[in-house]
Amino acid sequence: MCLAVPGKVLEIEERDGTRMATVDFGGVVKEVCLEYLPDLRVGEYTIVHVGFALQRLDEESARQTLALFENLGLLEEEFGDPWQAAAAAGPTGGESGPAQEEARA
Amino acid sequence: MCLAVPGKVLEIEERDGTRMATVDFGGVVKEVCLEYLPDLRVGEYTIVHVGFALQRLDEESARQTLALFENLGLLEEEFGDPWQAAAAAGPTGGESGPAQEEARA
Amino acid sequence: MKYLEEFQNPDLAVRLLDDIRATVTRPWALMEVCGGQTHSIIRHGIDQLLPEQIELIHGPGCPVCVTPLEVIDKALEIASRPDVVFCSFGDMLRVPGSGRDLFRVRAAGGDVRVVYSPLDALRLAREHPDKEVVFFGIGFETTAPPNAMAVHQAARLGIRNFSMLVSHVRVPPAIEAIMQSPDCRVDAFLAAGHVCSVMGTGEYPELAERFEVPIVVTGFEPLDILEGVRRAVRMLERGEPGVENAYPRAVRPEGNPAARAMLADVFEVTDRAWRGIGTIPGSGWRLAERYREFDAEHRFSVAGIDTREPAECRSGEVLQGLLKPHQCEAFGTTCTPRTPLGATMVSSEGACAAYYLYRRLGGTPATVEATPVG
Amino acid sequence: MKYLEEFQNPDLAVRLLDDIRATVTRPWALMEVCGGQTHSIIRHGIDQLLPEQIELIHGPGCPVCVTPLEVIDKALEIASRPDVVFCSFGDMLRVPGSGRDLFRVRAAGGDVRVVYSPLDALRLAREHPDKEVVFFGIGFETTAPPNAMAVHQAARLGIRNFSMLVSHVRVPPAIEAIMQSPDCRVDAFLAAGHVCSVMGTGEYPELAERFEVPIVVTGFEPLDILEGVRRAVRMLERGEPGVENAYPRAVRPEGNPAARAMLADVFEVTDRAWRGIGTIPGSGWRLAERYREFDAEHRFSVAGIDTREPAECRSGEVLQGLLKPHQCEAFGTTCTPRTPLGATMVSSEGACAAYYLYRRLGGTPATVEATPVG
Amino acid sequence: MADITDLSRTGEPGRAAATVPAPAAPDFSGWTCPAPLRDQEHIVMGHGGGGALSAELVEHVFAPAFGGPLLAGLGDSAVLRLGGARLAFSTDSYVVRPLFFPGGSIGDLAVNGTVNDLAMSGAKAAYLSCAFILEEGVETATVARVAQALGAAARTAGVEVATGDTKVVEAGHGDGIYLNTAGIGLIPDGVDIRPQRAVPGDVVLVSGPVGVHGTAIMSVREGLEFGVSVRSDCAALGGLVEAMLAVTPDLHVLRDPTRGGLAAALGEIAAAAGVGVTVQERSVPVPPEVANACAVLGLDPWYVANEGKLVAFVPPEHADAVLAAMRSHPLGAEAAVIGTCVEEHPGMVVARTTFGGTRVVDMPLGEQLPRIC
Amino acid sequence: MADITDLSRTGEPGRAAATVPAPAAPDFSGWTCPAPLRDQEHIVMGHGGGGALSAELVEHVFAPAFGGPLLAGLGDSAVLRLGGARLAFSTDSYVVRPLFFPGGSIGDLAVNGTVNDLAMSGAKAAYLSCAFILEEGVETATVARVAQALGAAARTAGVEVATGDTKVVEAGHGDGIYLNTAGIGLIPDGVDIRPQRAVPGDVVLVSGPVGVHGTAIMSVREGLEFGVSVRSDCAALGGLVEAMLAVTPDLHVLRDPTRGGLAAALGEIAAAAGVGVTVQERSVPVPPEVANACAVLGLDPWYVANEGKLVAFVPPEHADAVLAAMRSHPLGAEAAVIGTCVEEHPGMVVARTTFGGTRVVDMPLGEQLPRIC
Ligand code: SF4
Ligand code: SF4
Ligand SMILES: [Mg+2]
Ligand SMILES: [Mg+2]
Ligand SMILES: [Mg+2]
Ligand SMILES: [Mg+2]
Ligand SMILES: [Mg+2]
Ligand SMILES: [Mg+2]
Ligand SMILES: [Mg+2]
Ligand SMILES: [Mg+2]
Ligand SMILES: [Mg+2]
Ligand SMILES: [Mg+2]
Repeated sequence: MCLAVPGKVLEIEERDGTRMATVDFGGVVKEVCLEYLPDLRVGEYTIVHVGFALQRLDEESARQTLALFENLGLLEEEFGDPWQAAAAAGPTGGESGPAQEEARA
Repeated sequence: MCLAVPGKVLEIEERDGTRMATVDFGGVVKEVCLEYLPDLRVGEYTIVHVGFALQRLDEESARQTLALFENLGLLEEEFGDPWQAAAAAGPTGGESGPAQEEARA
Repeated sequence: MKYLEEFQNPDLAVRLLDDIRATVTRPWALMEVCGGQTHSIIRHGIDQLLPEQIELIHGPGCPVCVTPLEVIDKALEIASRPDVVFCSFGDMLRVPGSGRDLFRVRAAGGDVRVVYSPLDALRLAREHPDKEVVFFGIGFETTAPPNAMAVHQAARLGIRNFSMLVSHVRVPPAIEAIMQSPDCRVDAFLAAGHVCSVMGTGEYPELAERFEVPIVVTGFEPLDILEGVRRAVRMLERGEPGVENAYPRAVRPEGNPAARAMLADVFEVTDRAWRGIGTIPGSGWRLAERYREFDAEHRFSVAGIDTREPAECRSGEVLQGLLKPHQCEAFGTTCTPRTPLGATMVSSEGACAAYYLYRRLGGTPATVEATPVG
Repeated sequence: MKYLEEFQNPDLAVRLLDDIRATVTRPWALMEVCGGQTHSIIRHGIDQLLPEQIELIHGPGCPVCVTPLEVIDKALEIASRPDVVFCSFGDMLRVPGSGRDLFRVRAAGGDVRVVYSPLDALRLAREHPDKEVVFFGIGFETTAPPNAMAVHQAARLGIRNFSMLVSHVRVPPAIEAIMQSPDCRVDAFLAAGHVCSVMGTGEYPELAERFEVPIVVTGFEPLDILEGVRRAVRMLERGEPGVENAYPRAVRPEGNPAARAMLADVFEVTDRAWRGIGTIPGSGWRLAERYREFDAEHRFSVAGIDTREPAECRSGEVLQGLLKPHQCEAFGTTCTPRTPLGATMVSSEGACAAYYLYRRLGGTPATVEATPVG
Repeated sequence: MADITDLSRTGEPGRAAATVPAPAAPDFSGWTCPAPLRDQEHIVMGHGGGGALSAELVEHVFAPAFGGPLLAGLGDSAVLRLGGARLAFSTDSYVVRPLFFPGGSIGDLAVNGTVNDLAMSGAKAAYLSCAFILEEGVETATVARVAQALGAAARTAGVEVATGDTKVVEAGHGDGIYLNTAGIGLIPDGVDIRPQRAVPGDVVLVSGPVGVHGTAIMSVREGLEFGVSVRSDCAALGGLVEAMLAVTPDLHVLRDPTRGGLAAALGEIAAAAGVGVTVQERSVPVPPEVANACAVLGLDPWYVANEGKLVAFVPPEHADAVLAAMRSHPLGAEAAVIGTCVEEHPGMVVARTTFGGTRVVDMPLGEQLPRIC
Repeated sequence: MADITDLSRTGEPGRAAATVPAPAAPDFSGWTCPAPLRDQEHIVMGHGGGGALSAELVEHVFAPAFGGPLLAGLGDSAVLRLGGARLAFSTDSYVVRPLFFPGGSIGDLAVNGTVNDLAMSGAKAAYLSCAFILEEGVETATVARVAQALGAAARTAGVEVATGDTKVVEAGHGDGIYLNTAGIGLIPDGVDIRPQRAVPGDVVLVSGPVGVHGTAIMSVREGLEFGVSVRSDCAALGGLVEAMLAVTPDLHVLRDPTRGGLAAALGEIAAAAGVGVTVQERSVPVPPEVANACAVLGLDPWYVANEGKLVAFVPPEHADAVLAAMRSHPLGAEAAVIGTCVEEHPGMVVARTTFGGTRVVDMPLGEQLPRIC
């Protein structure tokens, strides 16, 4: 379910009492409703579904995940799997804690 | 004003409380409202305008008029002009009186 | 068609023409009142066959031509409404209001339909209960009874989404107005046969007497028209004005009593503006008070219409026979059938359009032959 | 697109696959809950790259597939009304109700429009005050907030000609129902990343614990899915069920609080029928009582609908992973993407459609290569 | 043909008239239309009626866009040279309502209309293309019936449907089925038939009664319905033209009087060749039922559409033999001489009425409408 | 091409399936569609989408009506013999909305679409017919703009607009302007290009990035509007094809991947020739903006329409030289080898994904719709 894509906020304006953003999806620009992410700022990335920004995209976390994949099989055996530790601790931890740990590892 | 053509009544029927006739205009058949000529009968001719029978066509009078034209210049000088007499008497005379007179003449 | 073709017989036309030629001794101007007669005259070239002394003046008897600009503008406004299905006889679609016509309203998205009969409009109203169906009720005494019947039936059947924009006109007051004009050139009238089929001939003796003018009730086929001319010329030459019925097969003195009764019920006499001529007292019909709910002018607020008749158009004088179309400066230059300034250039029986066609033959006058060819 | 392409890198996929191969020791059945994940898996051929021991079961996470027949029939009936503009996401147009779909309603004259966003439907309602604009509000927790916002705005702006046919579904009750099925074959779940972007991850620990099943919150790009599989397999191999977030760039534990607040305001939890599966308690959302005037089922009387689901369709079992599509007798004979009997054959991420495409390769299994080509 | 003489390309639209004072004694011979597109900001039905408005659109919009020398080619068919052969090439779209009418259907029309346009160049139609624009929601069975009629008509005409296309438009943006066909055919050596070749002295023939096809369609058109036994005479004229060419390759003009009827066909020829045409009203065959339907509706049969009839301008020395050849062919059994080509009144068609009067036969402005007056 | 292999003409519509028991172990290689027109009593948009529904309509409705042997001719263009010459003949109607879009208009499309269909037979387009179906009320200025675009495109393509037609339909029965063009062109000696000539071993090339034209149009389509800098690549390919033919007359197949996009073009060739086609996903050029627009809307760029691109099947020995010739032409600068023609999976197109998996590239069913899922 739920085709959603990451885009970068170019502009923000109020329209008819609704907070709207112009969002760039790699050269494709659409108007997006910001009501659910009122503190999103120009330059940030967001996940957009049917014209709504539903979640801020955490760039740092994305980089860390990619770094994890790069290092897969190289580092893991050495340092153990920080994801696993995080999962065992439940999903109530810090926003991108596990990934940060793993990236640090 | 008032394009109206002579047609022959083929059939009469009541429809939605309205008296309607099927009228033949020389091979062209249309539905015609008879409300203004309620006593028109199958086989008679009528003058039709925008789907309404507005006047019975007097076949006898038509024949007499044509006969008058046929005889024009042949008989008139001899017998005088019965039309003229009728006109002088005003249009309240018999339905086709003048023509009948002229035809007789 | 029986009783039509017989009255198109060229051999009999020769006899009628011979008789007219034998009778006429000096110039006479005859006005055929009815546009249908004008159409027949042009179509068959009858005017070209008549002796030079006889001039036919095309009268104001085209209901399309005389419908006032203001009413047409109202029609255009009503027809433009999204909830309206606007029904009209075909002739009206090309008549310009102030700047556009019903064709353009349709092109702009208006639902404008050509119907053959007012009962077709009533049927549309029953088929489209979610729409307002408006019928453009124009015409002379001939068309008024059919239109009256549509209103009467709408009332009887409770069809509340039907209404009529009424602009009916009556012939006798028009004849009176023409005769009262100080410049009047008309010596005799060919009265409109189908109007008389409905109304009878009772309205004319008084007019004939008052203005000392022959009035001949005339039909529409070539022989009918020639017979009308023959009778009129004979009366003129004899100096004996009066009323004659040259169309007895379709006209009775009393007209159609049932139709006249319905007219009296549905309509009431009113002053009416004639396009290009002005208001003629008592020359029109409007819906009677008790049918007011079926009056489109009442149902739709179409007040405050700003009509713009081209200043250069002189169709009023043309309609009264006071001016020949080619004497109008716009004729053939800014005003053509393609780009008409006045209604008389629109309808093919309008006097200006008729002249335009005829005159396109240029300096070379058409060869006129009295004997049939082919 | 940034943060999309990076997660489609085939070189990194090799590393993830290597890791999975190194980890797996015996067969596991993983269900990806979300149709978007199914789509990605088929599109990129990911299932073919995984070690033989790993089976991916396509879950009931296509909102189009699970919308109950009765609701679709209501949609078809409302969309057929002459005064209605019926708006829907594109996916729904081909889904058959009892005998036809929205395409055929449109072909028969219904005003059915594809919109990109529920706000587009709201805009249409403002632009067409004379029409009833109805939006087909389907979807999981991801789509519910946008739809809730449309209703909220309609109320705020007083747009009375807007209403919504609501058939929202919720993921956690569905996972619970699947696990409770006596024939359940699912060893682990890849949870739907974008649902969790809204709802967070708080609903899953209880489920993971109760059913002793690994649940990995997973994204949609090839690397995201491989990472989800890698995590699930690792948890399975270690015998340590629980919840992991493999999509941290888009999912926070608390989800989106503003969106969750709006959901709580506009909707209320209800039992919901899932097409082919049956009613799952508490698995849906309907409009809360105070928004009842915007409920299309309330505004239009669409009761007494007689639904007819083809008896031979076994999509319910397919959706629960109990049956492979080709084990359905209708599969490929009477049921094809061209002539679908069930919703799972309609949408391109439906399990039956996915199998149909894949199996068209016939007896020759596709060559599966672990190293990227081209 | 596009060009009609009462339109001038030199006049400045909408302005010239205001600055040129009207002459005291108007010179009727040199009229031009000073405002050809006045008030024509929008397309109206008449632009498709095959009359003066259609011609204006071609002259003022299409011809300038496509290039001046091609103006003549925007008529009913074009003559081309390709691969050493002389080909006729023509296209028409068919938007007739209703789709089925007494004696035919849009499918028959789509074949015969295009085959006939080719035949009017003297070409034998060889191949047709066929493009459907379907409205979402039209019954597949209706499409199939039209296709079958089209296929059958093609077989009768001896032409092959070689290529096709289908598009579907949203409900409310079409009207069931619109059809387009284009056709190509080979022109025999020595044949040069085109409107410009009309010369004074030519005898004007018509292949049979006029107004039949249009009357059949009107009889089933919504709102006009009337009972009538005439059926469309829609037919492919390739064989008839072959028979005429067997008499002499030197036919000057052939024309199928379709939209706008006989009046438009003659008017266009007169305009294209700069000649006058005189028609004897009595000689034009009009079946009584056609005449009567027109009388009821206030129409003129000469303006009613045909499909399956042709008008020919033939040098006087061949006229009798061509007429005889036409009468020997089933589709020309009622052929008749209806007039002559003259030097007088160039660009105009004049009818000698039954009563010996004359009447200008004008180009139709747009579509014919039923009149009450 | 009309024929697609998953449709069978032998099955009895809607009934056969009920009487044939499904096999215990289904044999996937021999499927037929037993109910080709089931539930297709009415035309839906998909019948005009250029996919499976369009093909069905041709196979089950048009081909039987027009005659069996012509089926093959109902594709994009037909090859004819006339007057000793070999001609290509093609038609298409254009119903694109909006009429003007970034990089072009319906007028450009109407020229380039038909010119390209001819070019796909190796023919150089020589003459076009051009038929307008105008909706009452459309602005005359809009018609003029379209006509001017059409004329300019024709001059660029070196083709003459030879004949035309205009019809007007009532307001509410059209959509501003529909256009039809038909075209004819001469096929050089020794050239025989058609889908049936694809053989295993052929190298599959594409002349440049795909999905550009369709993306440009979607970006301005009502309800989808998005900002994007891509402009339609709509162009006439006659010159590019000439350059390719200069390398060798033995090109096997050319195809312009219009409606249904690359997927439909390859699928039709595979079906027509009974060959398999394997495509390397990575090799297919898709501009990032096209890929991203598709990602936002849930579409697949391979199914998005093109006009100004071609797909070529070339014998392996000529592949390098043809590719080089394409790259030397402005319209083929980004040409690429995207796959090969194989013996396996006849009638089917299979993509090797970037990850080394495989995926069946199915014929599009009808129009593509934006997805949420
Ligand atoms: S020629 Fe035109 S402007 Fe002059 S009176 Fe006649 S209609 Fe009016
Ligand atoms: S193959 Fe068709 S009938 Fe069988 S379960 Fe799937 S959708 Fe239902
Ligand atoms: Mg969703
Ligand atoms: Mg009248
Ligand atoms: Mg043509
Ligand atoms: Mg034609
Ligand atoms: Mg095509
Ligand atoms: Mg023609
Ligand atoms: Mg084509
Ligand atoms: Mg094409
Ligand atoms: Mg034409
Ligand atoms: Mg093509």
